[in-house]
Amino acid sequence: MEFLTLHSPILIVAVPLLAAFITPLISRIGNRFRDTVNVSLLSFVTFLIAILAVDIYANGTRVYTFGATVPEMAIPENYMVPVRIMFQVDGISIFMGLTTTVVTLAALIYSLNFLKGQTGQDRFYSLLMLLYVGMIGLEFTGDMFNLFVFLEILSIAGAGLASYRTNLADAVEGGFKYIVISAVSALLVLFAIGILYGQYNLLSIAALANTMQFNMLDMIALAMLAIAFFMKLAGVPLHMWAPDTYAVAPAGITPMIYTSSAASMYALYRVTFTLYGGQFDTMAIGWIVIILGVLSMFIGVMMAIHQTDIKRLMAYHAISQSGYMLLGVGVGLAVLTDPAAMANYGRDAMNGGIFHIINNALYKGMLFLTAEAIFFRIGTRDLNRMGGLGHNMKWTTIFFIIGALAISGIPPFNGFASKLLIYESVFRFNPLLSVIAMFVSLVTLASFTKVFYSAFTGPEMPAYKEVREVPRSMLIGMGIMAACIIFFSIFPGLVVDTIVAPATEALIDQAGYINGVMGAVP
Amino acid sequence: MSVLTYGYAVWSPIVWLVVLLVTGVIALYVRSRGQKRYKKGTAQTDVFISGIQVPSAEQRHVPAHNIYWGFFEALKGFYSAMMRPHTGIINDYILWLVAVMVVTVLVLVMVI
Amino acid sequence: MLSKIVRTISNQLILFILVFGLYIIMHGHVTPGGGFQGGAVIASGVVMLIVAFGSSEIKKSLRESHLSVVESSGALIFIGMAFAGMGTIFFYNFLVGTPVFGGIPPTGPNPGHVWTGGVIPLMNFGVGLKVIAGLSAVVLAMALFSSGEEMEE
Amino acid sequence: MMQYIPYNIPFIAVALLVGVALFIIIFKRNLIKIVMGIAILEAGVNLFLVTLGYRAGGVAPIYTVTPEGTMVLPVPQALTLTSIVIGVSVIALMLTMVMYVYRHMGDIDAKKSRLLRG
Repeated sequence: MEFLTLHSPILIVAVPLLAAFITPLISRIGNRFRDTVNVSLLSFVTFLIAILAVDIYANGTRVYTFGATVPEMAIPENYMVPVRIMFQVDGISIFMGLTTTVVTLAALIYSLNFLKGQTGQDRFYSLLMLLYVGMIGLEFTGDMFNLFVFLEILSIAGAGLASYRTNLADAVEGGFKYIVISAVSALLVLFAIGILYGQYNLLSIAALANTMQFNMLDMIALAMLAIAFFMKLAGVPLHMWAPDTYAVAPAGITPMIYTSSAASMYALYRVTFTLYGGQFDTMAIGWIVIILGVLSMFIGVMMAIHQTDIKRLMAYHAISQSGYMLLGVGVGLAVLTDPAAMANYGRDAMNGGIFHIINNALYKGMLFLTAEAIFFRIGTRDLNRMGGLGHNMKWTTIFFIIGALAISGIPPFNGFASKLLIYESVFRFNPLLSVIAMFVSLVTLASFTKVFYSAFTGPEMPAYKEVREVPRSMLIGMGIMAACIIFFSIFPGLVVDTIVAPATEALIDQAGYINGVMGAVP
Repeated sequence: MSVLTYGYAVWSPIVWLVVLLVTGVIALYVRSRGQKRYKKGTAQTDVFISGIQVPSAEQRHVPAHNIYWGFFEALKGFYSAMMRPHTGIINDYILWLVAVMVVTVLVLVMVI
Repeated sequence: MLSKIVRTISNQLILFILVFGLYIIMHGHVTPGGGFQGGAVIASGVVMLIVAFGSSEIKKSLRESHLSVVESSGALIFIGMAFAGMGTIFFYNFLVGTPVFGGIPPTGPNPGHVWTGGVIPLMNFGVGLKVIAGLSAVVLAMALFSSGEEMEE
Repeated sequence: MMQYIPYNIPFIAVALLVGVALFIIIFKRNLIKIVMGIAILEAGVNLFLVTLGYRAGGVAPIYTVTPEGTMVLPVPQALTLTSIVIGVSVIALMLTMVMYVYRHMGDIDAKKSRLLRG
């Protein structure tokens, strides 16, 4: 147990990597065996991440250095700066890790039945595990270059998975768009890392933050990093790829690609708060984030209500919900250097924004899964051709209702809890923003009413009389997410106090992050 | 535990659910006082549209693109303006990326 | 398929390319090179064979399922080495000081010492296997694709 | 002033490469050309990284076998290698996708081969 706790940061990344590589070998024994191994390995990883979370909430930031004799020894003897590759896991990292793991577990279980009879299943599971590795690595890593490497891993795996159904023309197109924008934004990230490295000869985030001077070149690097991650998280006006890719990705992968966007959002926060935190006019950067967030919210939802493709509609909602997160955390960023405002509403706004990440990953993920369940049974994503599916797909309908109510911020679901936190605290920062946020929530409800009406209600269509409920593993996948949503809905106070507040604290506390690594310097 | 406190207010889902339950019980009670003339499986449950022939299931269901028709008609200008940048061409996506990045660099350099 | 001259020469050359690629892989820890570079050299040899003999001919001897196994085992060697250091820490170089690749390299100008590097040569070997199989599969799949055939599953 | 120009030639090359690459990616509609543009962009970024590690008169950074004197920085070279390896796989994946696009749509023009828009 002690061994597991000590090595959990790396085992969380290494075990899925192992699973990804043994999948092509063990699938020769049998598909059933491969599925069992994959699910049990991922369950083991879930167990590990729970151990790590408990440890971090009790003892604070964990540093794990590769190749050293002791994991905590980030800086070798006789050195002034960290030179080894390392993982640094703090409150926000583990928060994102929990989100990622829950979504991946649900997606993997959902895919088991979904993939029956398709070719190339081994590669699907390999890439799914690699996508998970990319996301977790991006969230755990403590140096800039590995940030780039894991970003590329998740991009390649995500693009490969998005165009998994190569027999469909639009799937290939969506995957191609995803890989092109990923490649360009990752190269921007690499360029920015080069700029930072050229100035400070450092790659570790903590050491860079410690020596950051914030001159002209640093500002250019900040703009590059921020916009590259902004593209990956699909915020308006760089959101156009998201509907294309989300709509065509196979089931289970859409929630994961969405979660990888959330991981990019984590990287954006990490860069603005930890790498550059407190050294610049946070009001200006905060307002940029707020404006982009409000634009994402508004344009995302207005485009969403217009769509007739069910997954494109949900993809635009994903963009609009990202806006809430940017708005909440942007308000926190704007008042970062003002302790009174921070205590008054800044912290609540950030709590809301961060709480919204996990809520949204859950209910948006579940909505994508229900959309894909419909596609699995009737073979179309076009809302115009749907109708009366609630007669035969009862569980899917129930899950859809839970997700739709949660995303629209209807009490008592978790979406309401996080949105209320955002409205309340943003109102004290600037009332207009809060009004826009409420309007967006209203339009969200309207567009999900449209989906619900045209897909599930109405008379039973003759064409869909034979449609049955989806297989059990798909229901279990959706059920995991629904159970998490209901848990989060009933105990919002518990969730905010135990996992969201430490995440906010970790973002605000730049000195704590630096000391986690640089504390060893005499 | 289930209570979320912040700023001005308190949000407790348990209290909300209890209130919902109480309201639901009252509503059910009121409903149960009503007349009970509804019989399943008789002609009572058939669709009736002023005596005209009932259309088939497909024609009774309003397709998605007709929902909120008035809303889209009123915002026609907005939507045609919105559709123009959503070209679906990969080059334009990168153009937006570069443009936004240049603007951000300019803003950062000017403001700070 | 190209002319007989090309086929004969590439038949002879592939041996040297293989030897050179393996040399680069196995000396990655003392000279410039390593798993990826050596693997790319060998994969370019495969490209030469594809050009000379045509993709449908090569498909008979290079099976996708075999390449997939080789690729996975290369990756497993790499990550297995990392896991083997787990007694101390992940990626710990546990072979230093042991008879297997455990020598300490001498300092000063010297031609290099192969028997050094700990787990690094072994990891290079794993990476090399993976790159050989991966890149060969990529180029073969592309060649087959452009001639209208499919790779067998 | 003049004596600094030789040292900056690589950076000028980087700027040119990145500019050309962005021009290609933005204005060329052929999907293969877009992939080529990304390859050029990658080359530019890699050149930038390697140049950062260059020290005038430096030797290869092999610790045990070099004579005394300045070494070039090894870290950017390691970064560049990693980036090249990643680049190969990205380009291979992109080309495969372009091939599939051509198979489905019969065209590799970004404007004519699109299905998803709006």
